[in-house]
Amino acid sequence: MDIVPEITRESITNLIINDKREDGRALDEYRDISIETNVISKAEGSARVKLGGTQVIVGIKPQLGSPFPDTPDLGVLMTNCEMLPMADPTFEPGPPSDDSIELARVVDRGIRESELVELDKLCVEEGKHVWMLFIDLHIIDNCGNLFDAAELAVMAALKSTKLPTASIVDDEVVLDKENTFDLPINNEVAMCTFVKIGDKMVIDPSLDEERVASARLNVGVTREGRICAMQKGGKYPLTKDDIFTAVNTAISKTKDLIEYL
Amino acid sequence: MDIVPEITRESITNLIINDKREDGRALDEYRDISIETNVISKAEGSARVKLGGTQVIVGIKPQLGSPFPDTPDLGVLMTNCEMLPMADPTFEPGPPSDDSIELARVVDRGIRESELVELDKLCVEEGKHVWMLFIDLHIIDNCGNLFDAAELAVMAALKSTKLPTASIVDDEVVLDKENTFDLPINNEVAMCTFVKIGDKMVIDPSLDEERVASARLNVGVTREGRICAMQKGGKYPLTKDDIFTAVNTAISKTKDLIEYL
Amino acid sequence: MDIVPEITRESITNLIINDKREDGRALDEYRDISIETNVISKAEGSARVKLGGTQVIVGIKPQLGSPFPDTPDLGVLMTNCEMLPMADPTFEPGPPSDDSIELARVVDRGIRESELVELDKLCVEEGKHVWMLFIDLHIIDNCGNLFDAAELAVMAALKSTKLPTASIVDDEVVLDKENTFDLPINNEVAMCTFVKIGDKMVIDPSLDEERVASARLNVGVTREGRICAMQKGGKYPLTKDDIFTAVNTAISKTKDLIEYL
Amino acid sequence: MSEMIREDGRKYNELRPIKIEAGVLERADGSAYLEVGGNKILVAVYGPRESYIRRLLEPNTGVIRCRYNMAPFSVDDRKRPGPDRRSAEISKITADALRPALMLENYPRSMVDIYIEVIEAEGGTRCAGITAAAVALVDAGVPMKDIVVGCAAGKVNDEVVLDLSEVEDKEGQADVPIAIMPRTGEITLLQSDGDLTEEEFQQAIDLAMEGCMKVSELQKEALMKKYSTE
Amino acid sequence: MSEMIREDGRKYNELRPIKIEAGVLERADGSAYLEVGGNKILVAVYGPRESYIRRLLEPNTGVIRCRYNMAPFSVDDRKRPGPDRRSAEISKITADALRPALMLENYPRSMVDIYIEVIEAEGGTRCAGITAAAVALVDAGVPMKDIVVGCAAGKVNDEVVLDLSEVEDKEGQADVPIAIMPRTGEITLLQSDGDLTEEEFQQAIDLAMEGCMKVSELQKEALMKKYSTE
Amino acid sequence: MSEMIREDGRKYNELRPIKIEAGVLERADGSAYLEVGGNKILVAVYGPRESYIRRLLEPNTGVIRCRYNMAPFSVDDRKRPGPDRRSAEISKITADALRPALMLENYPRSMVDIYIEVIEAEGGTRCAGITAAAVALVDAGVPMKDIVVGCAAGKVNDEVVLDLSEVEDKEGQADVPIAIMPRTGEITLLQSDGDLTEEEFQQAIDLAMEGCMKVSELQKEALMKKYSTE
Repeated sequence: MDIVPEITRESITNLIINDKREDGRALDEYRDISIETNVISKAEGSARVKLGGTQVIVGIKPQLGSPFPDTPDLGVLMTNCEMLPMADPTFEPGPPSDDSIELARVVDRGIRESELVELDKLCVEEGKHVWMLFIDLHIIDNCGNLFDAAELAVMAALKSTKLPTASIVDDEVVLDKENTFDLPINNEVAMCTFVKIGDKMVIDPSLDEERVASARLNVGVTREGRICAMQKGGKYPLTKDDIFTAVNTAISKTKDLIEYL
Repeated sequence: MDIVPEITRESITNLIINDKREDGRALDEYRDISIETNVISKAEGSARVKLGGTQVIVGIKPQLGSPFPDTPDLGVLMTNCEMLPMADPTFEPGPPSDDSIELARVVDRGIRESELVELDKLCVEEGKHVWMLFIDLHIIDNCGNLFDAAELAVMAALKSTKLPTASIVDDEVVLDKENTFDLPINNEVAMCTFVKIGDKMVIDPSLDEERVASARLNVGVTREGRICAMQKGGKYPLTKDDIFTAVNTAISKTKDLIEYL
Repeated sequence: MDIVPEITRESITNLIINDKREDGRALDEYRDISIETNVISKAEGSARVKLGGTQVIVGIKPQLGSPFPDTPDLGVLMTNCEMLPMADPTFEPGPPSDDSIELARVVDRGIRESELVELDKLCVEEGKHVWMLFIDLHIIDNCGNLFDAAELAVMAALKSTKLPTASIVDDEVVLDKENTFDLPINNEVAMCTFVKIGDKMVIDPSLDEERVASARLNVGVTREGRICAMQKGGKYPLTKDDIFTAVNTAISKTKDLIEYL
Repeated sequence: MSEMIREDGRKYNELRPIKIEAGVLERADGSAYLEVGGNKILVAVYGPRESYIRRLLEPNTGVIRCRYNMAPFSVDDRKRPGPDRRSAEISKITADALRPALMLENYPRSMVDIYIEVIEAEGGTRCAGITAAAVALVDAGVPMKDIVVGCAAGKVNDEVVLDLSEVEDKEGQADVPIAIMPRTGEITLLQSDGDLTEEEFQQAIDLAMEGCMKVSELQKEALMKKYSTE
Repeated sequence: MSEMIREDGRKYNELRPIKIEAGVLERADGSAYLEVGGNKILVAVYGPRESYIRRLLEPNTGVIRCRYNMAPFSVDDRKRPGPDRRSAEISKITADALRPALMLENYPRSMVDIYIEVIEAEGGTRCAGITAAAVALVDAGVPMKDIVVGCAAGKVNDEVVLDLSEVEDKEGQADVPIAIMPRTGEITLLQSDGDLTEEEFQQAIDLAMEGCMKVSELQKEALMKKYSTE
Repeated sequence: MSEMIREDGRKYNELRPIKIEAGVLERADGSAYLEVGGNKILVAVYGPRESYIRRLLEPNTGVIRCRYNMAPFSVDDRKRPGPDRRSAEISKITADALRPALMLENYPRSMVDIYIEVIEAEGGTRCAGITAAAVALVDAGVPMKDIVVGCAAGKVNDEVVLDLSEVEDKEGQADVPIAIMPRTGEITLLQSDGDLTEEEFQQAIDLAMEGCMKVSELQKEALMKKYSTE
């Protein structure tokens, strides 16, 4: 159990009532962001994102596989998340926790629903061979707001991904690792996450802000400002106004985030 | 642990010594039985059985698969049971308990050993493609005697099952879901379960009767009155007389049960 | 937890300081060894080894399978170990413990690194069909020094293994179980295990000696006296001298062990 | 909003036929059965009760645990039994959706277990599960300040419509399931998949909230029917 | 009963050759080894002892736990290590078969662990395991009021015969394994697979009980041999 | 020793380029990052702290738990997430390698958790993990009597050489990873895979110990850099 001392709760809440935050940020201000790509030589795509103290590494590995029967000409994306026990004293070794599954699925939804990876170009032979992209999210330091850091890292890693050329020779797939091609991507997406503290919606929450918050809202937005993914979390409700305000803010903030890519 | 208060034990036992039961039934009398079939539109066969307060749902899903190497021309039956935690406060979520495995295996034995499904008619192409029938037992309310309810439900669901026509075209299996055929069945089976309380063998036990019983006996009998499956359970022994008496009763009682199908 | 009474610790340590042992052996003396082969009729190779009270059974089962992509013309060895709960009051049922995995891997390393099984002769059709040998180690009685007993048993079982002749007919593998051939083996290996008690390196430790020891050293040596596998275990360090002395002893002792095969 | 008629003949703001029944199981402390379109959902509630899983309990309040599960035969291609990633996520957000309405302060160190079984699935099972679970919680006598209710809106053929069917969900452009506490209109569940402009999103929320209010009436009817016949 | 001679030359009421040895392991509190036909079974018993698995313990009596396991190399096609559904069922009914003979009232909160390892399997391992386990329990000094013994009858070529071999089990029409407490003749294990008339079933039970009584003598001999040589 | 130049241009007793950094994570009590050749290793340490896994704790001393894990993207062919047999073994011997240097007598019933993540692997990850873990332990302020350090020697083309690269490991004849406490030269980890004469083995140990002493200096530099900038 991750208990927050009452005094922390009070001090954070009082600050936010007055539109202030522990680290001096405005309520709609992000922490420092840094993005590095191609950080793993053995991965076909990779990125490391720092969002304040939060750190996430993503590696992309392609594998040839069979398409799903109902989409015989489309490649496949698989998003996995490991909340490593190194990242947080409360994370446990073992199979993915429910939090970890939710993170992977929400981040994946942003990528998938914005249809930014051109899956039809990942088909090698219809009905038989398609590229499967394994997107592995490695959470290594949790200082709050894993969602936005993870979405940025996945987006950056996808943009850095190069696949070997595949062709069919005598009914078998032949790979040419010398001649690679950029993973075809035709959009960009970023996620903007809010928590509710008092009656304010606060952007890019720190860990302590997450702990004292009553609710969470993730908003995934594409380059064109269209909403592609949302998820409410947390033990308490949100009002319609909370949500509409947050969505409006998210549409402008994600433009800034996409600049980093 | 499921502890029975001593007073319940005594009252039930005293009644049965006098050939009486809590709910007024005779020692060899079943509770009310209702059977509905085709309760799941998406399943190729299905049934819901109520036996007193006990409720069981069975769905049958076929899948094309490879035959076992030693029976290349026979279809395959797979019986699974989930004792859902909704059914009883002592059932836990998670992989099947030993009780759940035993239930599935005993029910399956009744079906399998009576050879009522004509497995040779489930062969699509010898050695390559056969129908595998997944028989999924969903226990939703446990008021005692799951065995007999489950066997009735499986039997009813099998009798309601319709399979798509399969044919081989250009070395591949082609399914025609418009033209279905009845699962070929050439027998019927029912299970009759007893518990021993005091020195009496009591049919169709209620939950409290199960809890105070010293032993259990399942007897599976075919339409022709032949014994196809038996299983003793429970912490205490049975005498040869207990068993012979029970078998004799079971042969007549299962005739009544089969009437319901 | 397996706690050793302080008095046991003292008495064993005092004996060893004086170059003596509980059971009268010299510090570099093995307990009685017996090896039986072909103890399991249904296994293609098998052996039972007793080393003092320690007992191990090994069975070898071949299966046709696909080769690894990077070694398309080599057979495959798979070594598994079950430290059965029957063998020791502290062993638990369930998936292999870390100790069990280490034992399997160290024993396997002795076999694998000495390259004694001629894996190229286990290829049936390059890139398609090779023999996979499952080496299953069953630990049934743990009275200390499982490593040496297990390595002897695996070695003996391999030497007793006979495989059916496999040929390719019409693109399919046909097995001739009447005509078997000896598993091709071109070397022998034995393992010699030491524990450190006080400042002495003691060979073939009993269970109590293992419990009071500060460290463990396994040394795998081939028939020609070459070192093919080593592993240090235990909570305390060894000196370079400890290790060099042990290796020297192991080279001579393993010659004796290999005589038993 | 358009006058378009949908594939199954519904208007844009029309729900599929719904049937709710309270108290359908004997052993459970509370239960409910719900059909909406082709969905068939069964919910059982146990508790507040003791639990041996101590690390889940809290000293100052009762807690809830939710398990959403699909029967292997509930879908066209048999589903393997047991939890998968999708059901883990739905279980989590369903617990989040129901929790705000529960008043468990007087039940420290106790647990309420909510078991949602999808017997047959035809689009919209998560909202249907929440709706049925709220009825089962009332049936179990768990103290609540409101009866949570779920409903989805979505986008099909560029139109915002209510309560997507399975076909509409597959072929549509977006799905926005929500749950609310009808007394205050507060939102306890919100997801959005697919492509929406800000305006469409707002329309979807408004439409889904209307849908929730309609379903809420059916929840109350089901409960009244149960209590009046008792 | 017929005069037919069986595939392996036995008469209808003839057991396969049996060898039983008590006390074959050093570490275990009790142990036994049993061969019958091609079966090779090893059993170890630990306890009554403490256990950290508290939820299995009972305040007024000792409890037993039984694990039936087949070695990967015990069958023609290698078996994956670890429990499967068949071994879970056999473990459960084996515990039920042995429990009635045990007197553990003086060992509250303690556990007796019975580990049955099938080293090689050739038909009839569950009865062989029970027979060997009872010997190992005596060897461990666990207080018992009787030595449980198992044996099967079955139906092959329309004849009721004793102690099916692997081939007879596969080709036969029915198998009826039982276990009894020989002093009272009470039945502690009973299964029946296959096709039997009521009369055939009664014949099978009678024949299996006769078989049990014969095996019971061999159990006692094995124990006497162990104790006389000690 | 020969004058041979190795595939990557190194001399027989030359290490690959190494970079060590202490204190690279915010949440962990201590952390370190290490690159050697193409290996990238990240280590976090938590503790000494309480643990709910009571059966691992000891009444008279703190204990350590070590988890060595490879990222799915750290190798050419994606590795499935989660522990496998190789990582279980390395975790065990890494704990054994580090434990002798720790002084946890004043921390009874507490646990030190060491998490080693291989972000990218290129031969020699177990020694690199131990080296980095020791730095992270210092960074966490865990009391130690020495800073354990790991390095491997091996045999390639019949020559004993230091610190095998991935290619040398695959094509080479033997690999001998060790770890030592540099103050006393005591050996806390030793494995040997492959084919070695007694003399070659002794050469390998001597060479690996020399390597350890060089790496030990780099560990100290990394720590000094961290402390001097603080």
